[in-house]
Amino acid sequence: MKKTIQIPLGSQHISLLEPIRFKFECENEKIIGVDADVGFVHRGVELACTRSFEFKQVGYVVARVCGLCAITHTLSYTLAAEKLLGYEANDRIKYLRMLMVELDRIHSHMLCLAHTAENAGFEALFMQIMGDRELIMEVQEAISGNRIQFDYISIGGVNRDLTSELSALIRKNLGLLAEKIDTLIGLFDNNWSLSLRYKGVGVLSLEDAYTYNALGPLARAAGLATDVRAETSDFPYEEIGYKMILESTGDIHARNFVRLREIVNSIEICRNIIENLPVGEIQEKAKGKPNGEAVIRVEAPRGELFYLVRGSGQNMLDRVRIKTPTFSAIPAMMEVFKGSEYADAPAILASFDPCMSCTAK
Amino acid sequence: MRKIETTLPALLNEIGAFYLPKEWHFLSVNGIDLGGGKIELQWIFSRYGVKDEIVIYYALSDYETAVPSIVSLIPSAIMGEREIVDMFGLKVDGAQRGLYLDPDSLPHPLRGES
Amino acid sequence: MKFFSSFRKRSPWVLHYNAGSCNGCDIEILAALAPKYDLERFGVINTGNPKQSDIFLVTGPVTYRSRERLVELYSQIPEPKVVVAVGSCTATGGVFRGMYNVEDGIDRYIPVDVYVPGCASSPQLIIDAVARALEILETKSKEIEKPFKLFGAIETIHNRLSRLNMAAKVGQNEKN
Amino acid sequence: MFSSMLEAFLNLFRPIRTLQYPAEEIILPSGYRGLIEHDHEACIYCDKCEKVCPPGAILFFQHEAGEKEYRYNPWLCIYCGECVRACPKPEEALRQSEKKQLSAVAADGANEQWFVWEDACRQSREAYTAAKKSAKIQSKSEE
Amino acid sequence: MIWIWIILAPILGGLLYGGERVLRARMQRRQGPPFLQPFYDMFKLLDKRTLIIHAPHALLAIAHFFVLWLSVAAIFLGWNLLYIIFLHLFAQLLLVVAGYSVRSVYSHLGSNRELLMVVAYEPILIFVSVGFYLVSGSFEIAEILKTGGYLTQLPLLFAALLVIVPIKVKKSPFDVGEAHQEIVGGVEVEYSGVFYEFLYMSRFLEYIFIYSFVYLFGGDSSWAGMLLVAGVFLLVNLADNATARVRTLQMVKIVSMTAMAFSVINLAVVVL
Repeated sequence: MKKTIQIPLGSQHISLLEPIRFKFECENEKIIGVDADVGFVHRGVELACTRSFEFKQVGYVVARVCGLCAITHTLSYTLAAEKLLGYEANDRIKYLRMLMVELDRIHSHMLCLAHTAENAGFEALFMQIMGDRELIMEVQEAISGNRIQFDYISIGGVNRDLTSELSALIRKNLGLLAEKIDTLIGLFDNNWSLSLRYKGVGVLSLEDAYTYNALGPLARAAGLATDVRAETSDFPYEEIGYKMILESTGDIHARNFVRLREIVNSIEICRNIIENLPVGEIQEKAKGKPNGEAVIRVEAPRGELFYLVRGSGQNMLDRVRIKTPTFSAIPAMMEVFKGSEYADAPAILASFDPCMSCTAK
Repeated sequence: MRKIETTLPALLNEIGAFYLPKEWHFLSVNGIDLGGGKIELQWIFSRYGVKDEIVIYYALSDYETAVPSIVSLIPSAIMGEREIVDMFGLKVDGAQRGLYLDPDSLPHPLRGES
Repeated sequence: MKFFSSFRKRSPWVLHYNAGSCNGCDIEILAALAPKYDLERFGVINTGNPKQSDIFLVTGPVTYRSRERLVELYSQIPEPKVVVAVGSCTATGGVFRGMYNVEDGIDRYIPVDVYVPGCASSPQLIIDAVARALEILETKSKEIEKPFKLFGAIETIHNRLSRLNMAAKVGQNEKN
Repeated sequence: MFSSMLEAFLNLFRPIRTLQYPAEEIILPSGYRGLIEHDHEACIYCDKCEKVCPPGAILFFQHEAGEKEYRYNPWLCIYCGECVRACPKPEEALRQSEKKQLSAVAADGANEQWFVWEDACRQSREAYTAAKKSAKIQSKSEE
Repeated sequence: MIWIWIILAPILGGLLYGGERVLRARMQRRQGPPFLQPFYDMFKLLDKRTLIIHAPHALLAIAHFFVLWLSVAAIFLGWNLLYIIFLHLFAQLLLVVAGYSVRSVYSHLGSNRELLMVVAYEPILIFVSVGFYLVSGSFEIAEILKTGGYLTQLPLLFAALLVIVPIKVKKSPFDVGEAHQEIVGGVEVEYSGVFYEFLYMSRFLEYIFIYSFVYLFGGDSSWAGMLLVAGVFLLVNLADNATARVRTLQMVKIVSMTAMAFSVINLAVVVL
């Protein structure tokens, strides 16, 4: 008789937002082997970016690669295109772009925390975090005019300016949010049942993090000091109070904590941006056609986002290569599942904050 | 950004000599169709904790030549290799088709002529 | 019976499937279940189980790989059921219209009752759409509704309906 | 655990956060990116919006007499506002309102009908250019 | 008179369930469903087209519901507590068999977990009835309700009962059998339409079943019983709103370490 059972998870499952299919080879409920199918969301964006859309439209198309980190996709593409056009944005544009990216990071991290709580069977915490998240959604809606797909950044600048009422709203909501995050940190740290579910579960060791090239919060929770915000000079992150957040244990708890503390850091960054916003134009003319090859890395909420854009002086680009954070995190993810309980699988999966629509493009 | 030219047969040795897990972060395998049956393959690395240091190994190939797999050195490269198998219809040892594409979708969408 | 059908709109249970969207609409559906919009006040439960659902919320323009699941899930939902296509890419293909691995909207495969605009649809629009879907649900009969494509023959076993082969695989059913 | 139990108990006496949406309207922030509105009078029919629209939600149908007809699919639109930025007369000919489009039902033909429109618009365009060309050739030969 | 109550039992449980859903929503600061939502769900499920996996599977759900109803009726009629507990056990086993009878992994996992849950709470229920016997001298509910002072003599046993109430009403931290986010409802996963309704309504009966054990601790004073039920109801919902779901084996461990120890100590004290 066969000793193992196969438990599927996905492609449609209540604990999944996106279609991904896992086949867990289990002994009783202990996972001993994993097989994943990540290609459900493949749409063919990379080809369309070079065939159907002109380089000015591509920014709006790549935003639809992923709804959660839409702004970082547009930003990376825009930066790459601007590099090819030989244009550098002024400080105000840079600051406004950074503000949007950090707000996006806050909302994405909060969603991940909520989802992890939901998948650990803690419905009330899910409701609490989702309720608090609306504060940040309000801000984003007020700034960009839409709750999810912001379409805020375009080649040559940003589409909307920050008025004084908006700054007041941001200040108010960030203040409220900062208190809520403090209580959340206490809750995640002290709740008895959460520590049963999170501590020591789904561990990614530092050694594995190096071997499998883990990135983003996943790597930082394991103690691997990598953050594109510290490794790129496209944005002046140091001067607005960016700190690298590191944990060492590499379990779900550590990942949650990296996210929580990054939210705190991002709130501080946003406040600094609002206080020190330079004056200047928000939209400048970037003329010409993209020519050459440019490489851009941006820290998306889930880790490093990589764009390689090549153009040959025409309206259509030659190649747009999108390498998304979850795409690189999948080998590490598969490794972590082995040896854990099936009951923990949804929570572990949510704690990676996988973004399949990013992965499969 | 530093670009280093290499050839497919020498690739494993060069990357093996270059790659240190604790120093270099492997980003991705990338392919660019140059037209005329030629394809440029890139292996992209970045250095941990150093600003703007990206190293790209690149090699020219055609559609038929088998591409060596670097999974033995960098296990996470499997994703990138499977992707170029799907998108360009190349042959890579140990990487199978089917990460994104189904049997009845386009055979190799990112090739120049398709 | 008339008496019972009036309760359909008071207890719509929801199944959510992502057929290749960008996540935007999915997190908005999640936000609609959260305290600020709270779909549960209409009796909505996110069941995650097609056999116990009434409303099929689909997001995404249907990629090649997810179409079989879409059809399978659709045919597993017992009638009466309504399909809500959330977001522009679900309704018409949106920005993905014409891409090679995408099928330009879910109504190529299954009958859609409500098309929700927006990229991404806001919770407000989703609530509107659910309210609209409930009106349609109330008037529906219990007739079997079929997907348009990837659909095997209706079979009966011991005079009962069998849904085993309803969503036949691509190879068996020629793609039209 | 006990602090969150206390919190849950206290929540019973706090006001709820739910918006009563269908009963009460939600106030959208100003500048909400809603429906694209077109003004027939002000438009100069330069086709710029049609060219920049990423999903192709704006089409112009070419009548034989020469005038064009604006067609717009709100269920295809991604509300990015690029058309308004491209418009030479923004706020007059084309503007982004703060209204939300209502959902469509099957009878509205949100998708099916648009395939027909797309074809029709392309054909009308081709027929028009062909007619123009032949007219030109004709006038040339007449000379 | 008592027969009317027995017939009304599912409705009573439904009201309890509806009230709980509203209460839980308020604890999460949202509006929540209408109070009568469970009945709307019931009527809607009657109106759905039914899909059957196979006849015994459907039949077992109905049998589960009616046996459960029988055990609740037995409580109302004041029968022997041990009969009631075993009738209830029988009802649970019918459900477990139903779970194993289909070819769905989630359903099998649900059955596994259901069995482990039975292992966790069944001894406690028996200990509780033994406790009642030691104090009142009888297993008959009618007799038990004639004496009082259970709470002073069996405080730890009451605490043990408190631990297992969340298991029975499927509330976190012990809602492993249902475990919506992991196994999509476990044994319920393959049911639909009318047959799912029987499972849905049996949840109402479980409420009546377990809360009547709580009520028994009130003894001869019905007011004390009512108060206890209300208090436990609130407490269970508070705990539901403050905990995540633990794993199945953790649940068994926790229950055997706390509830089992409590009841053994309490019984030992009473006997000595």
